[in-house]
Amino acid sequence: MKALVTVMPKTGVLDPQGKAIGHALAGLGFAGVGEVRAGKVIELELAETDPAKARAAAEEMARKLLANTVIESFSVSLA
Amino acid sequence: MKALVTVMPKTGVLDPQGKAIGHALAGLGFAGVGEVRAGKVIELELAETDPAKARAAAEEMARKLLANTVIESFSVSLA
Amino acid sequence: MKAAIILFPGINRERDMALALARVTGRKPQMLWHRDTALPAGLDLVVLPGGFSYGDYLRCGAMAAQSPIMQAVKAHAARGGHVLGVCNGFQMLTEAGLLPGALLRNASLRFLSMDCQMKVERADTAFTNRFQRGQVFRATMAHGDGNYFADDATLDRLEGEGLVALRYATPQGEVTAAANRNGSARSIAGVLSPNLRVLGLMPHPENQVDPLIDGTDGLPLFESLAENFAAA
Amino acid sequence: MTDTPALLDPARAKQLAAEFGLKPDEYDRVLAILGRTPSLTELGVFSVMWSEHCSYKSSRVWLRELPTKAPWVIQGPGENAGVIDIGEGLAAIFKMESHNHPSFIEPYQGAATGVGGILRDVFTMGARPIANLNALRFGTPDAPRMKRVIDGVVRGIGGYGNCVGVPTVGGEVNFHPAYNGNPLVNAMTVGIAPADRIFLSAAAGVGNPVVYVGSKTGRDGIHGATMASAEFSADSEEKRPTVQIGDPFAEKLLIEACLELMATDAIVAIQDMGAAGLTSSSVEMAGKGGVGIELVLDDVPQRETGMSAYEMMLSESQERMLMVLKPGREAVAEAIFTKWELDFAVIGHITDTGRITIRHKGALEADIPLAPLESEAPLYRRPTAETPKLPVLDAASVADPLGPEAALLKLVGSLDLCSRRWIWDQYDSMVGGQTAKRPGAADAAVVRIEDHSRALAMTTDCTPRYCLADPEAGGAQAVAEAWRNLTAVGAKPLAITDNMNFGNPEKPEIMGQFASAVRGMAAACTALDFPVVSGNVSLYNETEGRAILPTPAIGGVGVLEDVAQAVGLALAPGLDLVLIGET
Ligand SMILES: Nc1ncnc2c1ncn2[C@@H]1O[C@H](COP(=O)(O)OP(=O)(O)O)[C@@H](O)[C@H]1O
Repeated sequence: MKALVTVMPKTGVLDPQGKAIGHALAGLGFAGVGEVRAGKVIELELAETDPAKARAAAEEMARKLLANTVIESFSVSLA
Repeated sequence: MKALVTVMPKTGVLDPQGKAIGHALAGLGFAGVGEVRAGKVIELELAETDPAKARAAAEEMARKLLANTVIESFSVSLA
Repeated sequence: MKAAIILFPGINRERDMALALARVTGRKPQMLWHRDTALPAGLDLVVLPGGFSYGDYLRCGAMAAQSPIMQAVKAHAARGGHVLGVCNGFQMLTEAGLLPGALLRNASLRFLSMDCQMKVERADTAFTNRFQRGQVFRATMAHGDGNYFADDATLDRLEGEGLVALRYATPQGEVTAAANRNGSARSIAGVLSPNLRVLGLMPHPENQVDPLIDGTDGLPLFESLAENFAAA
Repeated sequence: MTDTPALLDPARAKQLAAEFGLKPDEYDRVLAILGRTPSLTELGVFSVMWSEHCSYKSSRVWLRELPTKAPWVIQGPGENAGVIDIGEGLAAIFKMESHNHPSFIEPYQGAATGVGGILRDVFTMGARPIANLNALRFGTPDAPRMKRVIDGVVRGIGGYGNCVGVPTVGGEVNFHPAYNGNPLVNAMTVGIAPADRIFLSAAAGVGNPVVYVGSKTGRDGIHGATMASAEFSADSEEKRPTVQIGDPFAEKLLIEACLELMATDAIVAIQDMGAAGLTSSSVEMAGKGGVGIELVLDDVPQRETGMSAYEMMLSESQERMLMVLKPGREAVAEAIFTKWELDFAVIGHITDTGRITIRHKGALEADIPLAPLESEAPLYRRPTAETPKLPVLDAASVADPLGPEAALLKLVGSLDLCSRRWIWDQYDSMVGGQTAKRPGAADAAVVRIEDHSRALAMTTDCTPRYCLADPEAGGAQAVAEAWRNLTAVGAKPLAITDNMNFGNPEKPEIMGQFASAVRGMAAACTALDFPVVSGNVSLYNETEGRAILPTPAIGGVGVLEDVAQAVGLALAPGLDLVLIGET
């Protein structure tokens, strides 16, 4: 089964990339764009078929490697 | 309303980052991890309140700036 | 001084670092492999060099920080051993939890390759005692992710405990926003562990150790280490 | 074992041949060589080997005029890169190569993979790369897409070079509307090897294993070599799926692994898989060695499922090499590549048949005699038209509307002369710890050789508007400028590499520019004892029928016996200024 780990900068952490994207969108003439945040998504193909176990495994991977919890928060979804 | 633009390498396009993450997860002892693909997610705070219009706007932003459609595909979801 | 440099896949300033260490000790440091699980006995200094370990994919230093040898490096640090992390090595130290904070993307979102000036905030450590406190020295910076970040409480603690080793400054020693090219919090270029034995910094003093190449501004850092471990 | 592959239907084959870029008479030669209709894989092999990019069919007759010899030349054109003796038992190995078309389609990846490709050409010969340079031509920044192209190309060059840890120490940039739809990205790598340990590509030893190393093969860049030989048109957008992605991390591992294996005596021959990947590397290695080669594609490391023989032979996936090993050395080699976390596979062996045979899933997919594939390759002496000479201007009759002060300001602020700092501030020019003169510091970059006091000086030069006005003088001037830039830092100029970027060679005026530029370069090289040891040709640089300026980019290399002699351009206070030469 597939797990999707989404990693976003924590609130309060500087997000230069998000800020730059916001600027660039305004420059392209897109109006009504407020805050922009840029994060990562990692798609994992897992052999595990039990959803609870797959989720637990993906969370473990996120804590150990995929996210740096000093600056990032993560969420896991299954597909 | 919030729009989430997820940008992934197109199928068939080499994803060096995903490849390296897959290696590292295996090195950490995580078993049963198949293909890993790494993408970006951009969270946009939009003034628009109509879901259809918000989606259309986010898609336009993705095509114009957020995704490099030569090598990446994108999807939009609203929250 | 018995020094060793750890080789991770993708690092690329290990030769520069070896040359700098050889210059002050007269012999090449040992090169260790990331898959090793133990350090040789009696090491004075472990160096995590610069480069792009694992291509800087995911986060700079994140995958290297999980290497088998990092357990041994942590144990070495816990025993009071000295560790120097430069650039990618600094990123590995934060990722491994040996130093606080994190290195974010440069504020300009561009790779920055240029000279910078650093002001020495502490001259009473094994890394810096050949400098004067407040002295400014020049070094190469070459990184895409050198924007030091920590939350305010952590930054206050670092400053309170005197663990900020180096700050970006003008050649005259003023700490200004313009001199802080990558956008680091409080212009921090280098951070120490509480026992002052682990140092991480973004710029590359190992590129300024030879008068024929680019001057010797960085040499005092290596001379400090050599002098500190002269007996060994 | 059947002895013919599955052949294409004759009508279909003819149509496909045209789609793959083979002219009707070229296709007739294919039929004559094979004595039958080709299989799909065979047609693919012929079309890439006979593309302009791989066969140099329009340029070869002219390139022969370039002087390529000197006592210090160890290897001239014809191998992956040129090799010169620089003293103290050392050789400098260098080459320049274009990645123009891919860089317009996807600027970051196009430029990045250009750097990756030229690095492989150099380390494949046994050298550790010590410096990268580049020569860039862009359109005017306000032209459509051009800002993105400029930004992407510069980032791509930096992104790849910085990551592999080879300092980018110099280059040049011009802007001109002629490049609006066809920018030029020429990348140069210089490496150092022991002069007696140069690795060549000629295969030998019947039965010897053919080994694939590096990254896996995907469907990237299929028909990239033929794309590089085609003009741009509005439907270039459709060719996008052929874009390749660079993985500089894999390249760094490949450099270290190859150099480690080269320190043993396991390698007979080695070649990188560049344009036309497995096809050109296997055909060239076997062809040069006068042997045959049999490939079994089942064992090719594959990134995607269900790849056909045709796709594997034409894939341009990056960061791959092909080697012929001595018998029994597979295990030694495999251990090294496994340590560096790279793929390793034995995918065939050397035969005595003089043919390339390709098998996949038990079926014969291609069986081509190698000698005629090379000897019958098309070679054109295309018609040339001389560039008309412009009238000589009388300096006294030229008005001076600005006055010297305003004119100076205008010059200093012009696109072609303004500071390039924003570019080199993104390139790591110091990694390696040997860069004595970095960008901006001198007329040529100077990099010392580790553990030696000697140093190399390097520069790239060309002034395309001179070449447009007078291709012969422009070609000579580019060589002379490279020579002067090397001399100016205190180096003895030794040799050059070149990158000939021109429009459609089927137009006589373009072929005329090419021939004249070569003539000028040859004259200057001869006069200066400054031979050409490697180079690259990029033709069909046109958009909707409009050609770029003729751009023969020159990469020059010289040696300094002691890096302490290197001279920069920073003026010290209190010195006199001396002007040499006639103004
Ligand atoms: N694309 C580039 N990459 C790296 N360095 C460059 C590039 N373009 C120009 N430079 C550097 O900028 C400086 C000035 O370039 P240029 O004006 O072309 O020099 P010159 O006219 O002296 O040959 C040189 O040191 C050159 O190496």
